[in-house]
Amino acid sequence: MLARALDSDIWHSFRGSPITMVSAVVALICIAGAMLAPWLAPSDPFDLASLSLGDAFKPPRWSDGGDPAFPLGSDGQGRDVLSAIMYGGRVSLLVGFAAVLLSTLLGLGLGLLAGYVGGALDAVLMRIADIQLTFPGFLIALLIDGVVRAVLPAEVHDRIALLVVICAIGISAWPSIARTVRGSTLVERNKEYVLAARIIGVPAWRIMLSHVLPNVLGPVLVIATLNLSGAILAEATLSFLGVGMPPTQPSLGTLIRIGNDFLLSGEWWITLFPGAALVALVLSVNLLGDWLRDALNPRLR
Amino acid sequence: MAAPLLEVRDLRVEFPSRRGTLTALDGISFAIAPGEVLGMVGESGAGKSMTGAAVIGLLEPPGRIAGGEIRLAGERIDNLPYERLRRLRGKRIGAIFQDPLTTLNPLYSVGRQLSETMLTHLPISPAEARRRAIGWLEQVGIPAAARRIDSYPHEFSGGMRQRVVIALALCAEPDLVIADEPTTALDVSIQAQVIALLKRLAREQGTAMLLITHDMGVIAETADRVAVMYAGRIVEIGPVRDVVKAPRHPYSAGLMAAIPPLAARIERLAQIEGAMPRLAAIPPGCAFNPRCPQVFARCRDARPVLRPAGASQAACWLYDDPAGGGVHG
Amino acid sequence: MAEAPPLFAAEDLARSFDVSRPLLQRLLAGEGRRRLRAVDGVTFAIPRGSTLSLVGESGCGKSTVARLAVGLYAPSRGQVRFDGVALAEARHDPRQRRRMQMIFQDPYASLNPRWRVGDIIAEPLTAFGLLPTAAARRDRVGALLAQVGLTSADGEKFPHEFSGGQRQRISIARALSSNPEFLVCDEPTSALDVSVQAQILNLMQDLQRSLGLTYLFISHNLAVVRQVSDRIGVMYLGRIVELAASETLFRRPRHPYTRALLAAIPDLDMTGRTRIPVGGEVPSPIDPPTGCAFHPRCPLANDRCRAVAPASLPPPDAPGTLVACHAVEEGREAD
Amino acid sequence: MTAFILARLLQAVPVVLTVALISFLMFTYVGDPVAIMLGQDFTEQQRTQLIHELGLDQPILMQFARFVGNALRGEFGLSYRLSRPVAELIAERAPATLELAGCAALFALALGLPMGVYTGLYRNSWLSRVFLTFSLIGVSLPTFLIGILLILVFSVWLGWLPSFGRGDTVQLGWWSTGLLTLSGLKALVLPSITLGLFQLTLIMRLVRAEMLEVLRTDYIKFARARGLTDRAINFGHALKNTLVPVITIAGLQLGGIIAFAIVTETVFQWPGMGLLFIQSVGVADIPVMAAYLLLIALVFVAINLIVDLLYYAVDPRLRIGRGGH
Repeated sequence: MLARALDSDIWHSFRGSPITMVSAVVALICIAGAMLAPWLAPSDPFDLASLSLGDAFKPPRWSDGGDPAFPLGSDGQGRDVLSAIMYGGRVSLLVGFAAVLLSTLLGLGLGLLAGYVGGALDAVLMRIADIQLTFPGFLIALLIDGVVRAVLPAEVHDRIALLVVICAIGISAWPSIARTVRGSTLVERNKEYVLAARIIGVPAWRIMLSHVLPNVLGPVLVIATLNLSGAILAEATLSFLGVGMPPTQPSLGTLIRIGNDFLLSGEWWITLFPGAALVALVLSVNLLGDWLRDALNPRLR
Repeated sequence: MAAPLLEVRDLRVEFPSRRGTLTALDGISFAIAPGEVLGMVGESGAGKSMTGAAVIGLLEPPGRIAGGEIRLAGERIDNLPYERLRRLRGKRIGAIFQDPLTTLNPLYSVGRQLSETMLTHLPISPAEARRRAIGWLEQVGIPAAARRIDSYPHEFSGGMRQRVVIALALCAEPDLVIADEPTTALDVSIQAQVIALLKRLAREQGTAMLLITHDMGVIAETADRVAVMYAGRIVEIGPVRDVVKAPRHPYSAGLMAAIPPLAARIERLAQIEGAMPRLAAIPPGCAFNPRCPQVFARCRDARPVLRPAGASQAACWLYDDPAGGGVHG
Repeated sequence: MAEAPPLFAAEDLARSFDVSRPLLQRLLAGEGRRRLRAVDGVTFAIPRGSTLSLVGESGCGKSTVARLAVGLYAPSRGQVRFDGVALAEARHDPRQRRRMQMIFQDPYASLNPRWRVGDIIAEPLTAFGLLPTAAARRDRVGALLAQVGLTSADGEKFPHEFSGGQRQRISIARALSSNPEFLVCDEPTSALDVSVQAQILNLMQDLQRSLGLTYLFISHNLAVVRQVSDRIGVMYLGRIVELAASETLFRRPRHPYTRALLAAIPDLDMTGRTRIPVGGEVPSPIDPPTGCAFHPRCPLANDRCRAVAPASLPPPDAPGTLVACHAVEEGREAD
Repeated sequence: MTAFILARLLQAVPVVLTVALISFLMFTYVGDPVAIMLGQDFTEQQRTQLIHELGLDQPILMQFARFVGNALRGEFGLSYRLSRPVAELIAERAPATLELAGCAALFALALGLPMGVYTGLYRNSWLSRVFLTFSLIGVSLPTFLIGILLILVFSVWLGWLPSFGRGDTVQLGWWSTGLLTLSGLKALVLPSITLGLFQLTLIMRLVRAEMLEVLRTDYIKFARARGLTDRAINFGHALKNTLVPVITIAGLQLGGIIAFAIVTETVFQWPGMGLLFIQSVGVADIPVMAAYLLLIALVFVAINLIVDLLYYAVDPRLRIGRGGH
């Protein structure tokens, strides 16, 4: 099994692209750093007892006045920026993965149904998708977040902010996946192997699951990878605008927003390092997604 | 034979790939006299379309000519600089492609596409080009040509579009036309019309033609000589009557016998066992040896080259001895 | 002794498709619904163990008939009878459904690329619950593979590891796995090269003989049809214009379209011959000509042909043949 | 032609109506407008009267009809937060956003299109690789981070350009423009680049992908076989066919600029509609949100219509009813 995987075209294309390998390493470092934050981070930024205002605004350790205890400097409350980034990355990644999972499941399910069943169901679903696609996804997410904010009291909202953001981003991204899945489903359902299954009377749900689904998964995988970076960015944007993750549960976007207030006064590290982490993460995921798209679609190159 | 218009000698086309360099065409040699129609048949993947693409200098990268030479009226054209090769295309070598639905640009009227081709190659005014464009549409049998000249490709049926494509290939009056499966996408009755048209125009203009098709019937009716391709090589080349009626190479013989005849029902069609090898798995010796009913030791060891066999030439060890017998009958 | 019903019968079968533009555009352009009559009143029967072929050019409706025959489409008019039972009824019963299968044109689209060949061939077995144990199914798949000229080890492979001809063999093995009696073959060799086509045609004939299969064979290639058919129906624009025994049709074609079609085929024996092809093209089935659909291209057309659609009638001198042509009926055909 | 435009307009109706319905539902059911407007102390009578005035006692369909009617006249009620008519607020902020979006769109199109064509035609040149690397960074950098970086470099470190606001504006009737003063123009530079960069990279990648797709088609091969010049093939045949899909998606992307202006306006404290909207979301100021949403929908409908007309001009296949068969 392993030998076969190592001889596959995908693996060869991976080995042949140094940029892809580098981005895989960067992505792995980002993910591992975030996952293992409680064990790896120099300090716990949420442990209020350990914070001291005396440690506030320390620049990175290599510049004048740097403190080795704060490798990337500290923020206005004396929090270690590196630790905050690692913990913030956890939130960003969690939101990203969960939102992509949600939108992919929604898009796959609805796209399959629309494409295979057709008729009125297809018309209704695709009209909804069209209308939603009229607006940028991030605006939809903003709107959902705004409505939830209006319905729920602030303290309740802050408590479930993570869930709200995941749902908002997840729901905002389903139409593009559904459209792709529907398109592929329409192609597959008219292929002769599906007709052969229909002739022997295989029920529609089984044809959808065992015949159509495996054949439409390829492009979905690519879109999901590219959507992961999109979702991380969307969360960061929402949080930057102050409507995503609250400061009590900061993501990278929240950190950038907090740091942005000190930018003009010269404490650039508070906002720039979380920004750099975000870019490294998103860029590596994008590169992996691009590579995956080309590797799965040899026709393109 | 008079001085050939097109002469291809020992042409070799390679495709670099991850698993090594694949040889797609190997030792292709043939010639076409002025005004002659050379048919090129073979199964899909035999390399017949690639031969056409190589002659007109339009091999898809990363494919490249790795050896041999191509001469047009005595002048080498396989190593010409890009710009000189471009001037040759359309002007001296025309091309007709398989699918008339996709070969015309959907956004320009057929008149514009015709005029543009003529203005590129001929020293004429736009008004003259338009006049000639109408003339060409009439020539290829488009009714009400003067009115249809400003129509777009989607307003024509498949058969009519192929007529437009023929007009486009011939409008700069080339000496040679490469017709790559010109009727494969068409229905039988339309195919008959298009073949008749091609034959008439080629005769009237004195244009030579390389007719690439998998349909032996089309070749039989249209070509003067025919080359049979197998796995990137020419296995037999000769006058069309001889190749059809008395094929010399065992592959040609099998191919002719496998074609269901229209004239009578026969109990059982002759069949060649197996399938043509993929490029990466061409056997040593004669490429046909694993499927050949007359295979002997030498076929597996050494590769045969074209040698005289009756009125034709065949690449088969059966004809190594000039006095050797045939396979047919 | 009562005559057994034919295994398969199409009775005045018709199917049209709605090809109207969206409602809004239709209203604005002031046009009505547009219907494409793909099949328009087709009647034929196939006796057990024989092959009936339908030939015609693209758009004549032959593939639609194939899909109507196995119930992939519901007819707009008329019906299909399978072994005397209405198809709609027969399709509800797995024991009846098992008896019909289909072989398709495209060897690349007819096998699910993600499935192993063994699973593809066993799909009908599982769907009909024919063999309960996996071991029994594996044995059956192995036997089927051997029957179509492959080896049982091939069942472990994926479709992309096979050539076009081998895939068509796999397709046939799948169709045979539920022990059907009736096979609809929709252009089964038109995507194949000539030498492989001969292999598949021979295989299909061997199977017909050994298993007593009944074929509905769809093709655009008259030469292929001639080799496999007992009876042949020539279709033009949704109708059968001539239905005759194979030998009769080739020896003495009656309908002007059949003649034109036969004359248009380039043949190895006609080397160097020049001939006058039939003019014109097939009209759009959305807006078919009045009267006989072939009249705009027919050398024998007169006012009656332009006004009245001809009925399928046996010519006086050929009782086994049906021809839908006024000229034949009136004896105006020039031989 | 008229029928075509009419059909497209009619097709937009359901979109606008759906958005209107969402706005209306938000307006009516999210939060309690009555409670918000009445404040702390009120009598039951005041309450009933306000409910009646707002039409909240009428059947839901009537209410919706009234909402649409009001929306058509530009009336969206009062902002909860600022207690001023929403229409007035939006009219005040619209010029700032439109000028910003216009400049950003111009920047994105004027650079993105040629860069896409270049990378499509010369896909192995070093400049193409530079462009592609740049575009990848462009899609991976969040808009707000680009803004922050630009401010850090050009305002904080170099001090060349302002970091926030519109600079001096000139009033032309109700339209306040920053295009006529030097400080206004200087203030536009960073926000326009910030807003346009993402769209630029998207347009470039899109044009490149379409160009590669078109260059693979049979009609381009046939054009080569006819011996046409590279110029005629690349810019006559390939580019024109590339335009068809590019117009559609570029149109939608440019529409997205208006929405993405929210982020840019927040970074640069740009006094536009986006900033107004985000401030409203923070405190759930539903009337402003509803009005903004409808406005965006209308902008998209307008852009779609323009896209369709361009499409119609480029692609003869859409011009049905022309010529015979």
